Amino acid sequence: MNVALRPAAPAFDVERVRAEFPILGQLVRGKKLVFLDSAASAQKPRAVIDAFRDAMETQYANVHRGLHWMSERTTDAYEGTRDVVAGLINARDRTEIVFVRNSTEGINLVANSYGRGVMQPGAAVVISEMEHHSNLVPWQMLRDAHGIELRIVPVTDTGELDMAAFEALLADGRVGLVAITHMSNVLGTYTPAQRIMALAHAHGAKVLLDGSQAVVHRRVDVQALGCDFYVFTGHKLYGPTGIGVLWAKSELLDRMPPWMGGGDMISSVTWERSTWANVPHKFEAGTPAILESVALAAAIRFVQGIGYDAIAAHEASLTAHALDRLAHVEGVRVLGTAPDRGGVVSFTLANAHAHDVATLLDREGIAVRAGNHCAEPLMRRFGVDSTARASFGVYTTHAEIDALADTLDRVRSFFA
Amino acid sequence: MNVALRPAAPAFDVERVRAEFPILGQLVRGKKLVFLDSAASAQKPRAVIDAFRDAMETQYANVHRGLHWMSERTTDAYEGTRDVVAGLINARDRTEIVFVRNSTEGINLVANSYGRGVMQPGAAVVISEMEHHSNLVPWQMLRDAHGIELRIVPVTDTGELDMAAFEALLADGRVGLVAITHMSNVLGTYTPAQRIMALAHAHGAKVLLDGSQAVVHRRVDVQALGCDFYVFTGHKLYGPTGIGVLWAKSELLDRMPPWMGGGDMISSVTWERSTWANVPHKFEAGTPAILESVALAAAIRFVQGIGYDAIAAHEASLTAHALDRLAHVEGVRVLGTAPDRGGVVSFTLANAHAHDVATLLDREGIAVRAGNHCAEPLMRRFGVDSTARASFGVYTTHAEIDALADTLDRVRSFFA
Amino acid sequence: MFDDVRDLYQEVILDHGQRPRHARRLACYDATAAGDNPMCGDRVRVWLRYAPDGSVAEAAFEGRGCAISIASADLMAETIRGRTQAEIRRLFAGFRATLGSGDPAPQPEPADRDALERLLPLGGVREYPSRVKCATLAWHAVLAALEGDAEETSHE
Amino acid sequence: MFDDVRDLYQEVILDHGQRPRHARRLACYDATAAGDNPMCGDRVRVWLRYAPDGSVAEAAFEGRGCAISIASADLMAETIRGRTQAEIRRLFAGFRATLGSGDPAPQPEPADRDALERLLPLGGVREYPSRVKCATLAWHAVLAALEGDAEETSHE
Ligand SMILES: Cc1ncc(COP(=O)(O)O)c(C=O)c1O
Ligand SMILES: Cc1ncc(COP(=O)(O)O)c(C=O)c1O
Repeated sequence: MNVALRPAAPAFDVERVRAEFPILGQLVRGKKLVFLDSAASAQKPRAVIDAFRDAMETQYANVHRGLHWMSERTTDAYEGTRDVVAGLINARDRTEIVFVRNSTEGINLVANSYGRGVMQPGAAVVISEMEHHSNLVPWQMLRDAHGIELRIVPVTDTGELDMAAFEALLADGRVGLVAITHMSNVLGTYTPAQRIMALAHAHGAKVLLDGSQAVVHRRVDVQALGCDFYVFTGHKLYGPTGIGVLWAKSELLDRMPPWMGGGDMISSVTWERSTWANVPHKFEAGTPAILESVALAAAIRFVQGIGYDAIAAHEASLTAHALDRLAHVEGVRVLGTAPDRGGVVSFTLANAHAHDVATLLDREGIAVRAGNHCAEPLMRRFGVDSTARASFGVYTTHAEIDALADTLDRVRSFFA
Repeated sequence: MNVALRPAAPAFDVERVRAEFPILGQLVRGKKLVFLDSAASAQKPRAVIDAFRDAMETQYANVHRGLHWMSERTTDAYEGTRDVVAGLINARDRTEIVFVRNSTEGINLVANSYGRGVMQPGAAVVISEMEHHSNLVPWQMLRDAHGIELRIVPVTDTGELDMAAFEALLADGRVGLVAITHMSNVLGTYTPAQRIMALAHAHGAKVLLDGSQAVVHRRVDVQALGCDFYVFTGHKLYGPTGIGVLWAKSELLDRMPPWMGGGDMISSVTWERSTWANVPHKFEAGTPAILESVALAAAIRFVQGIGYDAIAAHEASLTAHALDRLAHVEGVRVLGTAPDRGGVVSFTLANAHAHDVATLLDREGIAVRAGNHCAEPLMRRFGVDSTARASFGVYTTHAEIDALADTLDRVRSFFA
Repeated sequence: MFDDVRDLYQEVILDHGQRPRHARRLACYDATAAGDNPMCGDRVRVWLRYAPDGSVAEAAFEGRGCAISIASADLMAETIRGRTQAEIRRLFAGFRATLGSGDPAPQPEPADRDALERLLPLGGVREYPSRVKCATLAWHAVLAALEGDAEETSHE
Repeated sequence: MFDDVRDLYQEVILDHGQRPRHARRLACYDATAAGDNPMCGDRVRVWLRYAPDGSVAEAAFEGRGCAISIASADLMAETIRGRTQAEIRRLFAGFRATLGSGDPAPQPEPADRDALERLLPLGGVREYPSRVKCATLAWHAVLAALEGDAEETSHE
């Protein structure tokens, strides 16, 4: 292999990145915080903290409503975030970006508006065995309320989608929508988006990708992916809570009825009948998450400033290191061995319950999550009640992973 | 009148209050900002700005999920806000507090969950002619989707509810729910909550009060009011965007099915059937507005620190002053003359459209809102297309109202 | 006071805003359409009568709205007279450029220079993004009418 | 390392967590109920057999969960034996006080002192609000069983 042909590795200095996150200097129980729970929610860089403050100190009013300076400027900022998001995921048009509270709401919006408003009873929705409850329960509710059939793609022992089974589920042509995670929050597996799209579209089904995890770790291009809906959530992308994104193709958004009613989503209101504003405002009832939109733009710019190439390379290296170190801790079993994976590793430890593991790690300042990770069916699939999960962000270091592995070894002896 | 019998006026120093709001020092178009658009959204005190920063810098993780220190502390803070809100409105139980995005979502939740899940087709919902679109469109959508009849209480020339008509609308006993604003965002009118409750309950109807405006200006006690549902929104109460509150009596929340599905709102998930978490978590799907809950608690403590007695007295004085000053500006017509009103004044100016008025005021740094204020039917009722609206907050001064009146006088000559 | 507001409310706008020349229904018309700006409640309806060559022989409007939207509707009715559909589109593109919205200004066609000059006073709304909609509402309605679009047109 | 964790994972907890004495189904029982902690996936089911005087003659449980929830269930089964429903409620109130949840501790009844002493090692969860639920799960299930409540009990 010719080294000269490799593109220069982007300059990535984890210590410089860490310096942007004030919280990482905190002590927890007297120990340095080792935050390995970013997949649940990521910490916030200075840019996001400042964006909140600056908005509240210098430029704030309600949007879309005032004709005064503060309102005009705040509206510019709020609407400007649509352009920033459209740039992030390469949407064709800024009006395809709908702001929601989080991924969960984005999926509920699709289930209620597209599901009840466009899909006919008798049609089927395909999800997978590795879905987060947020991409599962809304479809169960749609099934029960609207007579939709729910079909489940099984997961293989390696923690990947069973693509043959997937194809079989599509065969009768009754599937209207496939709603699948783009990256599993438990296994770390990236699903094969291109093949999903090809098969689903060949059988006349639309595809929703749950990008809650995926967009954190790799560049997402909705046009290249070819999907029909994409959702993600701000707080996992180093951004604020209270805001998430639903992207969908214009022609779908246009056909979808509004879901919530209220201010800002109407065109005109009479007692007999109201008419709706254009997309995307049709789906944004009431005062939106104004401050959060400003902070989300700051988070996205922060991520773009580092660059997805650098992020993906850093996290691939962390994940490889983690898998290697954990493989050498006696009694540790890692769930899933998919080769295409992001910075999330779930594991069990023999003789110790995941909660006890998490509590002992916490005593050393190491934050991991333990439980079913809002993925009960997947837990059942792998025959476990719960796992511990370490997940990595731009600020995670190899030394932190060493601390995890070393401490796990001692946890093992504690419960031996 | 014996002065000694008057209770001592609470110490209220508007300049000290203003010092808490950094944005009020901003210049707009080279002029000092005169922010008279608080009813659309209020500015944020230092305490709220700091709450956001402190959370992100020292104590942040996802809630309800981790067993680690950051998550435990963040969960304490998030859940602690429920107690703060329960204290604010005197809820009987903290679990009666449901966090939503804003008032609009709170009302949509009731319309979808109580409306579709508990009310039977053929039942009626009563709203009034002075509702904000957010307390109107969701009921229209319920009407169209679920066969509910919608009945409208007319508004009198003084801008009050026509209580005789209200009683007549209840007479046939088919009304399941009355959804009425507690204070009009256009007229400033406080509706007679006690009488509404007595009549509605006598006819077997539940009552939802839209407290979006009311809770900003006066102490609210849901038990004393006797209502069944109460909603309000954080950003008007000097708090963050992205969070609002639905309060409802426990026995109602218990009977209501969940609306959105996802993480955190389930008890267990199997393919066949999921079961729901207890109230209030049943209604809080996905990662909630964590940072916003912390900031909302700070906003509420700020308001309580000033005290509702002082706030109500200050705003009553401002409103009286505004009505007096505007009465002396030629061509100004104020909408509504209800004696019981909060700090909101809507008006038209002869020969000048409200938008032009707002633009000219803005040139002098004075921010008012112009338009239909998300209340088209009410505009029609008063025979206008739009009005200008000045609205007051804890930081509003008498001098600012003078500036408004003086400038309006010049606007009049400009368009004469 | 308000002196610096004259850039926005120039005499011609105050004049046409308060005394529009073309604010009426046409009894005989070939096309009509309405425009609606839900955010601020402005509404306008335009009527068009065509000449045998397809150009606009007469244009008129009825509307409610601010001085800027009424003045803009009035100046629109005045400037589109005698122009074909393609010419009106081109003129609107030039006008939007004046407002700082739409694509940046190309060199105006000689035939449009006078008309754009006439519309220039509306350029003051540049600074007020939400008022730009007031200035373009009638134009959107005209485009809808030209296309024979029966539906209400929406704001931009 | 982990020395300071001994306040939470005392020997008795590790011991009962790993080798519970009462982890089995009762073949003959008068009451049973399950408890479920959705946030962490812990589950427990308890079985009770009553004595003729209505006190608990025997208690047993099956569950999955962490060391703390298993140890707590086991100690619960041990300490409620021989007690009436009212006595068990009182004991649970005392136990919750130990955990820093529920109402503040009243002076314990002399009859409860030994049992509360036995449960004291679980007091270390005080510091871990989410682990308090692990320690109380089996107790909630027992209360449900005593009430003949067929439904699953929920976490606190
Ligand atoms: C009376 C009233 N109800 C409801 C709302 C809607 O509040 P939000 O936009 O925060 O949902 C408002 C404010 O916009 C209001 O004034
Ligand atoms: C794959 C996946 N989908 C959906 C969600 C839900 O995100 P949120 O809780 O922000 O709605 C999460 C995270 O919790 C996730 O990891």
